[in-house]
Amino acid sequence: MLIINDLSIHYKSKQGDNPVICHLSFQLQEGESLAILGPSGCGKSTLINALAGSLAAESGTMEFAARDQGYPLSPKQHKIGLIPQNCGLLPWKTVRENCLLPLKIRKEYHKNKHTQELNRLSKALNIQDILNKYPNELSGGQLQRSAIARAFLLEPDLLLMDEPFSALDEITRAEARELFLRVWKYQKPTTILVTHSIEEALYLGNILSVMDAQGGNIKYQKNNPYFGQLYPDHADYLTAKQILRQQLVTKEEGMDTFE
Amino acid sequence: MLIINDLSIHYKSKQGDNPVICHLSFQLQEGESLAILGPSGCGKSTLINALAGSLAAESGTMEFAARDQGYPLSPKQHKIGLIPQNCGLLPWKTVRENCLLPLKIRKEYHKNKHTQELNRLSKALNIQDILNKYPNELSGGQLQRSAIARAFLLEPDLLLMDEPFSALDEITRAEARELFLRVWKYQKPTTILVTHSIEEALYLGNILSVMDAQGGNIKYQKNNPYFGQLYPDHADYLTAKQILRQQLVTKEEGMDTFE
Amino acid sequence: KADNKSTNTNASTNAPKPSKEAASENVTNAPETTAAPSAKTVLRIGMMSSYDVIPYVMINELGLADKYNLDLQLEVFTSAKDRDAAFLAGELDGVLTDYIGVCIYQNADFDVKITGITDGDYVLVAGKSSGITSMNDIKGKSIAISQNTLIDYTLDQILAKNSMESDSVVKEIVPRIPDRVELLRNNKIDLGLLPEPFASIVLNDGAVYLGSANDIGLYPAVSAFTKKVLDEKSEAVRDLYLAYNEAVAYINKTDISSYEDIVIKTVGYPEEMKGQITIEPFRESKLPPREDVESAIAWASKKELCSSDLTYEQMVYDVYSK
Amino acid sequence: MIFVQGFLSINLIWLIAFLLTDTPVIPNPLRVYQSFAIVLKDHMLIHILYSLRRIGAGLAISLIIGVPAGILLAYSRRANRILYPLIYFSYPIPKTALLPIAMLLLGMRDGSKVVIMVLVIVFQVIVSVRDSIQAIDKTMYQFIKSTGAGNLAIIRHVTLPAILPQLLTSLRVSLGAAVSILFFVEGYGTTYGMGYYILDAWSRINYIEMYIGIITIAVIGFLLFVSIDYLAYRICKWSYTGSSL
Amino acid sequence: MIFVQGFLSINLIWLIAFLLTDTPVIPNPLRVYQSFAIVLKDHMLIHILYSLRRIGAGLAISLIIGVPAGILLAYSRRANRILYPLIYFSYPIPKTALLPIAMLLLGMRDGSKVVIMVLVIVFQVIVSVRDSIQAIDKTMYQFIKSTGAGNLAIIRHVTLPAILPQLLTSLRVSLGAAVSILFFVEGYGTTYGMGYYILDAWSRINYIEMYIGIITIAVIGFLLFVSIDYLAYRICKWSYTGSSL
Ligand SMILES: Nc1ncnc2c1ncn2[C@@H]1O[C@H](COP(=O)(O)OP(=O)(O)OP(=O)(O)O)[C@@H](O)[C@H]1O
Ligand SMILES: Nc1ncnc2c1ncn2[C@@H]1O[C@H](COP(=O)(O)OP(=O)(O)OP(=O)(O)O)[C@@H](O)[C@H]1O
Ligand SMILES: [Mg+2]
Ligand SMILES: [Mg+2]
Repeated sequence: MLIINDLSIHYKSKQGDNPVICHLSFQLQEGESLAILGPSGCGKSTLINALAGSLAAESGTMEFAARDQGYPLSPKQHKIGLIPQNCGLLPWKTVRENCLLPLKIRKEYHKNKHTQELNRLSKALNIQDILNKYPNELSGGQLQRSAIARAFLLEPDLLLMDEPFSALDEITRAEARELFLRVWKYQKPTTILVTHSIEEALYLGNILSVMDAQGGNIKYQKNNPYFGQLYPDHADYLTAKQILRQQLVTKEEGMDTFE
Repeated sequence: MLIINDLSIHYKSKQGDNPVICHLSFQLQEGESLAILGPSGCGKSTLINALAGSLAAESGTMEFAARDQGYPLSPKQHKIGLIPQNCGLLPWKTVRENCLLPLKIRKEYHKNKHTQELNRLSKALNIQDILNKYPNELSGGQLQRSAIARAFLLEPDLLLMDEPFSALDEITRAEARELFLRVWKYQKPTTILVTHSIEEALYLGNILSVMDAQGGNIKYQKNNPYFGQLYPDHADYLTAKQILRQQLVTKEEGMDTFE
Repeated sequence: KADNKSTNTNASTNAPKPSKEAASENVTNAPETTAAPSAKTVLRIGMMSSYDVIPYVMINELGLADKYNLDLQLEVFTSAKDRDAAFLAGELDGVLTDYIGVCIYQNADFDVKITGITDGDYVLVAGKSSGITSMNDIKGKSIAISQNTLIDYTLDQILAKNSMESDSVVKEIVPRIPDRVELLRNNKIDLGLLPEPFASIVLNDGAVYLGSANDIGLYPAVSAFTKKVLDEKSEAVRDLYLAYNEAVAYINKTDISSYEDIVIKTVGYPEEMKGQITIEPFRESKLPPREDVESAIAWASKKELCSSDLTYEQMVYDVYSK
Repeated sequence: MIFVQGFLSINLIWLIAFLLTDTPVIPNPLRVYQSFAIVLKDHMLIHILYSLRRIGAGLAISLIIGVPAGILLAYSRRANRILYPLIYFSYPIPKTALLPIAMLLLGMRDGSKVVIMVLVIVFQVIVSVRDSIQAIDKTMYQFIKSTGAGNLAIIRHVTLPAILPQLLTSLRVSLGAAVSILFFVEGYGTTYGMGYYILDAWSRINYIEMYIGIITIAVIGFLLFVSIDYLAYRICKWSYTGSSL
Repeated sequence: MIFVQGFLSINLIWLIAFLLTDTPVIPNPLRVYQSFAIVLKDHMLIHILYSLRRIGAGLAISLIIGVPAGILLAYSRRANRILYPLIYFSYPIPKTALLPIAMLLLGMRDGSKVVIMVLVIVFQVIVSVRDSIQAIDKTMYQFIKSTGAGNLAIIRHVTLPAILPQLLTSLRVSLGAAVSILFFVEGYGTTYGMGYYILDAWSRINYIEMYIGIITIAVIGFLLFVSIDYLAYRICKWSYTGSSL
């Protein structure tokens, strides 16, 4: 179970403090998948980075319990799988080395098992041919697929995905979504998925939430009955989509600024 | 008019030559908007970079005529607006400086006119508040919107957009698409748009094409009757989407690799 | 002990070996060595490669060091500052230096005593194309010297002997002697006050001889040891001077051809000068005359290099006194 | 503040060394500072100004030659073919051994001094400019090329800002080298400059004055270093932003 | 090939200089090469080995001290508070002026020689390691932190690879400095080493031998430089890929 309590995150810069997330609190049961939508620049990546331990919080607590490991949430204690928005592959390691790095750092690397597993994943993501290439030789979508393979290979307890499928073509994206669902069903990691696609959120999140444009709070949260269902012809599905879209519209800016 | 003739592009690396585009030829009339779809890693960004003059072609010619300027296509001769896949903002310049840089380099900068124009664009893209920030202080979507503003500000003859809206939430994306249509209708730049969204291609391209997974050739090309129409309830629209999706599926990999 | 071989100046193998018997014949006072022959006393002497060094090298070459049961290590330095640094650091027992050097040591509370004299001349020369032919022409001309050294002192003495002030020539500081030679040869400077072998080199080249330290009876170079070493190894130091005198006797009596290669290598004459080198007779080691030392103290104290209270007795030490 | 800290810690080390050893080589720091006042009348300021002028000239000329040479070497294949072997061959030559040549060609005054200094520093600048250009991420050039920027515009807008941090590092390192070499070139043909001051004191075995000279150089160097840091902070503003990690 | 080119171009410059001036300071290069054979019997190889050993020891110790110190300085706020002023204060001190102290503590053999060399080089290494770490893109750390990597793992997987290109640059620059300083430290307490060889020839006004020594140093330095370049090419493979621009 993930418990975020009164979390505040600022960016310090010369022009002064920039408070991005103010007093955010929410909970997520173990093994649930939360899809977060939100206007660009609202603080989704900031939240993901804070959960991943790469950004220090101003105040507040983040607690996580899985497989009887204790809180507070910490990358040292817990197995966190991260797909950052910029993919975050280290340029001096090949894709294969990048994928195995988290395992090696956690000293959980078993040659046989993980070679096999990586092969399976890279086949599913169609990146077998680029495993020995360096990141600067890859296309945007190839980078993203490598980051996905790396996160899934770790079999994490907490899976954080920041727009993981944004640079993929529709076919590859559909395959990657299926892959995620299979991984999720099998390993049941507690998941937070940041996405800009409402359809994707409805397909991959069993809880949906929308982040506020200012203050980084969750302004809408709902269980999702359409989780895992592709193109349901339920009439309510379109309504749900419409509601989410409306939640994304912020007061200040709307179609009317188009003048 | 843009004429690509027998274009081949290789990446040289230690493991040997990697031919990405082989003998590609196509033409685009002046003022048309070509939407390119294609599987991830097929060579779309490579083509865009070659057209933008930042990647040398192995062989073949690229010619462009607009406003009576002569060929061959060259960034020195022609005004090329580029939105690279990684946004390509220089980290040591603020967003404002980045936006004005192409104008200053082309010695076309008029303080009054362009300040006003940039204000209009940044209002439409909702980036007024970040104009004085440096790129490393921005979110993914903010970076992308800055790159869009920069390209549109230049009023280019040839507009090259590599997945320009991929990191934007649905509302912002819709606004940005509208902005593009308005810019396009007003300035009529010859446009090439790379996108992974079939809907986006149908909305923003008056010609649609799909790139082959291997060899970087255009395997499907068609005029688009639905250009500029949002959610047409034409039955043929769904068929057109279906056809494009089928074109994207490559032989080797399909749903069946999901085992 | 193993590395003394690398620092002892050894004659090259193709040089004719000076006969040891010849040297032994001159021995009048057999050394009264009390230490066992196996325990040789180590004496480390720092020096700059120059003419004064010849007798010291010959001590090793003639086997006199063994005879006196000495392990004489001659350390050659390329700069006086490095030599002084090593001396102060206790890496050396003694040095070949000069009056002014000892004044400076004394001023730094570093108790160094003059224990003997060494021989070397400093020749005032004028550049070939400087137009200077005699001492009368040198007023206002430039000369390359080092500052606060015996060269500086000797120059002032020569000038005084010719009734000129110290500032009647323009003194340019050039620390390395080879550079002074080069400036002189290329007419960038008018005068030089040079030791051997540089004096011979420029004179061969057409430079004009104007005078020398020895001409005016000045022999400012000395050998010196720290008081500490003199107290601890007094016998060894005395033996060294006995050996020195024997080497000097050998040099003065023997034709230069039998040890010319050693001289060339030690002093650094160019190979081309082989056969033209002349050796002035060396003097036996003794304490320097009181007037000379006191005159040097007076000069040094005027330059604020030492206090004027320094006395002859503080400066010298008679190794034969004990 | 930082200054005081560094100053005190060095002096502490010095004092301990003084107490542990007992030779004139390491004098009592307190005695050195006592003598400071007496020595200040030795035209210390003039010495400092002379040295600063030489360092300034040496650094400026090295940058003026080294930065364009480094850029040329990194970008032009032809220049690289000609200059690369020349530079790699001349770099290891001990420049101080060229003193006789420098003296004969340029005299014993500031000409030869600055030339020797430049010969020592300019290669460091060239090598580090070239290396840092080669380390620039290639994607940095993609956009600027599409604007039709010429070589000069690319250098101005991409190359120079990208290598600026490393250039400042190189400036720091060169400053250190310039101070060292001062010590060599002020040994001849001058009676002014901090190098002369220290060498003169050393040759007189006046370790008190020698340490006064060393401390003065250290203080000046420290101030120059801190100015470079401040400069870096001002110029490379962008790299200090968004660094909450 | 490169070697031959550099060699020839230097010699061409030299020959022109010889023809233009007429002083023994610039001898005829042809005469120098003629004398090479005669001089080789002067145990040149031993001289080279002695110098290489000193350079090797100096560089190795400087890296062993400098890299961790630079890393500490860049990452630890506390270490920075203590070391920053100390380093900025000691860097400009002319290290050669510390020779008396070095000799006092370590004698006049290789101990003091290597220490002086290390004192000169180690600050360059520290400063450039610190600066290059500060220039690392902050986003590089984001992923590795999420894996729960400790400080050592971060240094191993992110810091060291990221600064490696600059570290090699720093090694090149330091190599140049080490060769220069050789020339100073081999002036005392030894009769072997290239520095001694050149100084000895210089003091005997034997310019032929002096130039033979200088050329030998240049050739050795060149070879070391090329090895570093080759090393860079092998180790930093990733930065040479995808560079079709
Ligand atoms: N390193 C940084 N320094 C300062 N401000 C930052 C930094 N990173 C992000 N910001 C600011 O914080 C806010 C939130 O950024 P964040 O990246 O979390 O947005 P996001 O929700 O992920 O947006 P997007 O959907 O565009 O990726 C933005 O306004 C951004 O300008
Ligand atoms: N710098 C490079 N060096 C070597 N190979 C490269 C380089 N950049 C791209 N490639 C390879 O060229 C192919 C085409 O890359 P490109 O970036 O054009 O793909 P793309 O169509 O834009 O894909 P995506 O939709 O994922 O962005 C890929 O297989 C990629 O691995
Ligand atoms: Mg984001
Ligand atoms: Mg792409």
